[in-house]
Amino acid sequence: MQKEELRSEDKKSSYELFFDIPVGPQHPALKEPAFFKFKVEGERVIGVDADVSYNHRGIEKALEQRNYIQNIYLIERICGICNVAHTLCYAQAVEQIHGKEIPPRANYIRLMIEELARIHSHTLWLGVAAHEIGFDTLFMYVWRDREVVMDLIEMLTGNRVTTAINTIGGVRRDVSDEAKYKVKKGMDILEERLKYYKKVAINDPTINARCSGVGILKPRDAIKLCAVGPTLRASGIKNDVRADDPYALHDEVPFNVITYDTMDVLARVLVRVDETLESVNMVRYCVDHMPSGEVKIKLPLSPPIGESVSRVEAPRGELIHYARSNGTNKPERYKVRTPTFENIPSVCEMLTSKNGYEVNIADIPITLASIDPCFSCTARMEFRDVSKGKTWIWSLEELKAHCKKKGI
Amino acid sequence: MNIVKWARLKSPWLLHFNTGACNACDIEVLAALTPRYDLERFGALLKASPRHADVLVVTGPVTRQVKDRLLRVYNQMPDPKFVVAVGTCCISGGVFNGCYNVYPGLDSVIPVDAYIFGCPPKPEAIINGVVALLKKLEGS
Amino acid sequence: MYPLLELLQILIFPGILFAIFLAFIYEWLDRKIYAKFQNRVGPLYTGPMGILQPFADFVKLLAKEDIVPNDVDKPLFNILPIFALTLSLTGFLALPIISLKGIISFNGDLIFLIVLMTLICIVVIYAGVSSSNRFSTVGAERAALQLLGYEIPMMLSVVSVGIMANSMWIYEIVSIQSNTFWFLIGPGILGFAIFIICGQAELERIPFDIPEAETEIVAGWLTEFSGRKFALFRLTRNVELLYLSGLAVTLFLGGPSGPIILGLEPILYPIYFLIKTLFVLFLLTTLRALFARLRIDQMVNFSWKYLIPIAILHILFVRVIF
Amino acid sequence: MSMLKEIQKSLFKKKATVLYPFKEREKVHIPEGLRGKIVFDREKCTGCLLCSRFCPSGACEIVVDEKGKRPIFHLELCLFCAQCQEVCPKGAIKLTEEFELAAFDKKAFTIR
Amino acid sequence: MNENEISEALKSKFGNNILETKTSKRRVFINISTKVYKDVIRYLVEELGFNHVQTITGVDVGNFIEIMPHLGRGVTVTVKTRIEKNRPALSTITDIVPGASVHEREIHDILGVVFEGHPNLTRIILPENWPEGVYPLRKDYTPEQPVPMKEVS
Repeated sequence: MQKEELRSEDKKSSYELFFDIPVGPQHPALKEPAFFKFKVEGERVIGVDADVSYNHRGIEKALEQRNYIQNIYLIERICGICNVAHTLCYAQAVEQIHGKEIPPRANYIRLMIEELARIHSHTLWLGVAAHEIGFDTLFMYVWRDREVVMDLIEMLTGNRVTTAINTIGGVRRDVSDEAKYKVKKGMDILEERLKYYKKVAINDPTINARCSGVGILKPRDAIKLCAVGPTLRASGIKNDVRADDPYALHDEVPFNVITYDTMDVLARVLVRVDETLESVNMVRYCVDHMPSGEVKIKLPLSPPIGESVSRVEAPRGELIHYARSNGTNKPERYKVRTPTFENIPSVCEMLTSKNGYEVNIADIPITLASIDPCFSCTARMEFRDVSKGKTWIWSLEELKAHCKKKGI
Repeated sequence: MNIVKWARLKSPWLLHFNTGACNACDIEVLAALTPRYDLERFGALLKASPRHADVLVVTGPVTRQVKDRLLRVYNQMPDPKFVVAVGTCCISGGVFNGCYNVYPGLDSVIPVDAYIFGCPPKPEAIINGVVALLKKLEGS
Repeated sequence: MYPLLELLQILIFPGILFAIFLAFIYEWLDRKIYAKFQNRVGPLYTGPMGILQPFADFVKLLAKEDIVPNDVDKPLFNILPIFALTLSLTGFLALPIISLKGIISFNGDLIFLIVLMTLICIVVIYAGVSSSNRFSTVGAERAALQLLGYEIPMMLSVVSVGIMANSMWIYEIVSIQSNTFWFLIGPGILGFAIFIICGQAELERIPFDIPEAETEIVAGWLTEFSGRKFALFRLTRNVELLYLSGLAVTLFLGGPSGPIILGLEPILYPIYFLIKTLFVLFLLTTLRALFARLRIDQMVNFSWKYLIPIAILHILFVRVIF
Repeated sequence: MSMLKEIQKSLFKKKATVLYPFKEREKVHIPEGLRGKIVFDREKCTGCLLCSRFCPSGACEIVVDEKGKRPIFHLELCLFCAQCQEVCPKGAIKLTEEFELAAFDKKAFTIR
Repeated sequence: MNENEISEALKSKFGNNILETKTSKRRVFINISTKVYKDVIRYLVEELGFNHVQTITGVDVGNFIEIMPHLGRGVTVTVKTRIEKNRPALSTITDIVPGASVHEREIHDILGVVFEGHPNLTRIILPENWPEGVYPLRKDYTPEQPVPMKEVS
């Protein structure tokens, strides 16, 4: 029925040829198996349809079948890039059920690693964004300098990406004085380079041409569609879990919440670069003020009966875990909601042309990238944008049949 | 050595396919192309279209939904083609072993030529794996 | 003349074989310089310094399976790669290398060269359309739009040279330049800049790689080509790179001319030609490393708002002087 | 034109690349405590099975040999999380810094 | 507005329909009866300004399914309500907060709860070929791995 309506409308404007442009599951712009189907008219995008079921692995069920220690490592594999945020959130949720506080040194180490991971994630994103707009030189430079922070993480935790540092009741490795010195030295290099990249992002004519005025998300829509993280802050709304709901030691370590109000992709770039600079300062503060003492307390394997909600500001935005225990060594229910899941309605809004706001095919990759999508986090999402009250879904076969009939 | 075989060894073009990974292996595969590691030294380029590629680099556990697409991409690649499984999840399902939506390993879906262990492997380990694959082909 | 010698010239030096050989070397150089700009090393283990890398790529692609998808336009799909290569090689033959005259040389051959360049782009459009893949179609669409953008300023800049030399014959243009060398250092520099920018667009390299933008439309019009056909298209690109930098040298940098010792012209001329084309190649690669990809509407805007007016003013200016 | 300056600089800068597998092996960043291939010391093992109980992916398989129960580590399942090393009361399990783990056989790395 | 003020405000507004409240640092858990579910959410969103739906959790607790929207940006208010497992239906809150749509669809997928009035309650996260009527996060579902392919087509 809907298809017929579509066709009748098609006849009215027979000079327009509608295309489906599939993006994903294997597509150079998305390194992840999400699937976006764009309805385009020439170069103009008029509808979008997303499917993220490719990455659904059934983690939440698996969490109910393993004990609390095993779950740390399963939680870590929800997302490789924000694994620190996930384990931190998990550890906090379980500690809340236990009702125990962890030693301050452990908190400092957690925060330091979290901020290092944020630097790693944001620089990674900056490089990928440069790659999306075809700026390979910048991509290479950013990733070259990112190796500094990767080496630091590897030195502190034993693996470049998957840190496995947080555990229930503290952290698994202590930080030596030599390591602290190296961290500070690395931060100096990074700060200089990041300031340079900020200059490039503001001044470079082609970056400006590609990023400013693209992917607009108005503050009202952002609130309505529950956007989180840098996507929300780039729309000019001051919101950060670290400030609103401080965890670990975020009420002690000073930092600024960065907002920009141009609402476009360039604002998201600048929010992330500035946040990285903030993180550099926070890591320095942690290194300077780290108290001595234990890094771990021993907690029983089975927490008491209870429930808790734990929130963490992951690099991509607010991350929330809900845990419910039943007194055994396995959780009764563990729910994970990741930032990308919350941001997908917003990105679909950004990618639909309407009322004088035009979206080009060429803008798709950078706009998609601008929310820093992490579908492995999300793994559970499909969105069907309703353009003019109809869903635009055609399979390839239908499209072909249609084209044949029209003699195209 | 005959010239065709030599050319094949010297120009392995990669196609990266993520079958539902946690992104850790993906960023390490991407990192292997960046200045510090520079896979282009071996003539490897990351290609976008399956029609141009020789080596399929797969990361992540194979989920139910992605299996058909993986097969389609695999069939779209021109012969001769090689498959490299990167990371524990891809090799055997790893931590997702027993999940209702995950196949136990890539080799249960398509034939695999080389395995690179690690969770995620260091970019050096990936380079080492690619070089090992090329060496093996040289010998065969 | 001697027909055998001419045949040798066409086939071997400085003809087709030399062009293909040089095209491989140029791709290697392009990749190496690009890598150097990015602080990497680029191809390294294929031959000394990786110099055989493009050749290895070519041979490998030739030996790969050649897939012809079901719903392509088969005759077009099969013939176009050969057609593209032929066009670019023909263009190369018209460039003066061992003497001030190209192998193909006649009065008005400059126009012939411009037509050849446009034809290559039209082949690209056909290639995209014939694959009947959605990405290819979008790529072809973009290639057509881009053609509208860069073709006119490019022609205007070429014509400005013709006005300066008062001839449309490459032989005359080059000989005038070899007597006086004020073409680039004088009023020609603007035309040279326009030609380089448009050349970058013709070659579909960053910032104008819009028709084959990897992150947007996979490989654009090239998406469905595999094996042999893809190899030929890649070779076409390389020969075109060589041909365009050669043309820039011929028109603006005095072609193969330079200080000569009498009697050694056949050796010195190609050396000068190579040195000058390497300079142009370096410029092209720098441009490629310096920018992000533009959007198609931005590219066309840029061309019509800035390039074309500047090119027209340049022509008026040149006309007034000469 | 800050980008132009940067690429000019990198034209004369030393390469960032480590020519890893053939040369410059010593330049590879291998910090102390890198989580790589597992080494197992049969002498120290008492067969307490804690490693198997806490292994998140079931990489520790328990078998019985002449001296009693012991684990076998299947690296194709291993996450290199070092949880087994952490829980082992006798220090029989250790993760070494060896990271070059490429093979043509899925079962190539089974630590006995 | 601190945690206790929120629970007091809710109690004075809805009286007996608030079954139980529990507060801890920046967390409020309230148990409500199903019939005032939508009114409580509307009150929280429109009057008290908790306009951000963090997520909606669904838990299988024996004969009931517990649905818990988590609201707010600073303080997190968790509203709990129970519906019967045999006839799992609840009114939607997407008309109040459009961002909640995706979470409701997720719950529909994994627990089989029908949200009445939802504009587009279709499959989100499960694969296309997943059998209808099988809900993986219900306690009675026992997972099994998919069978490997025998040969490559």
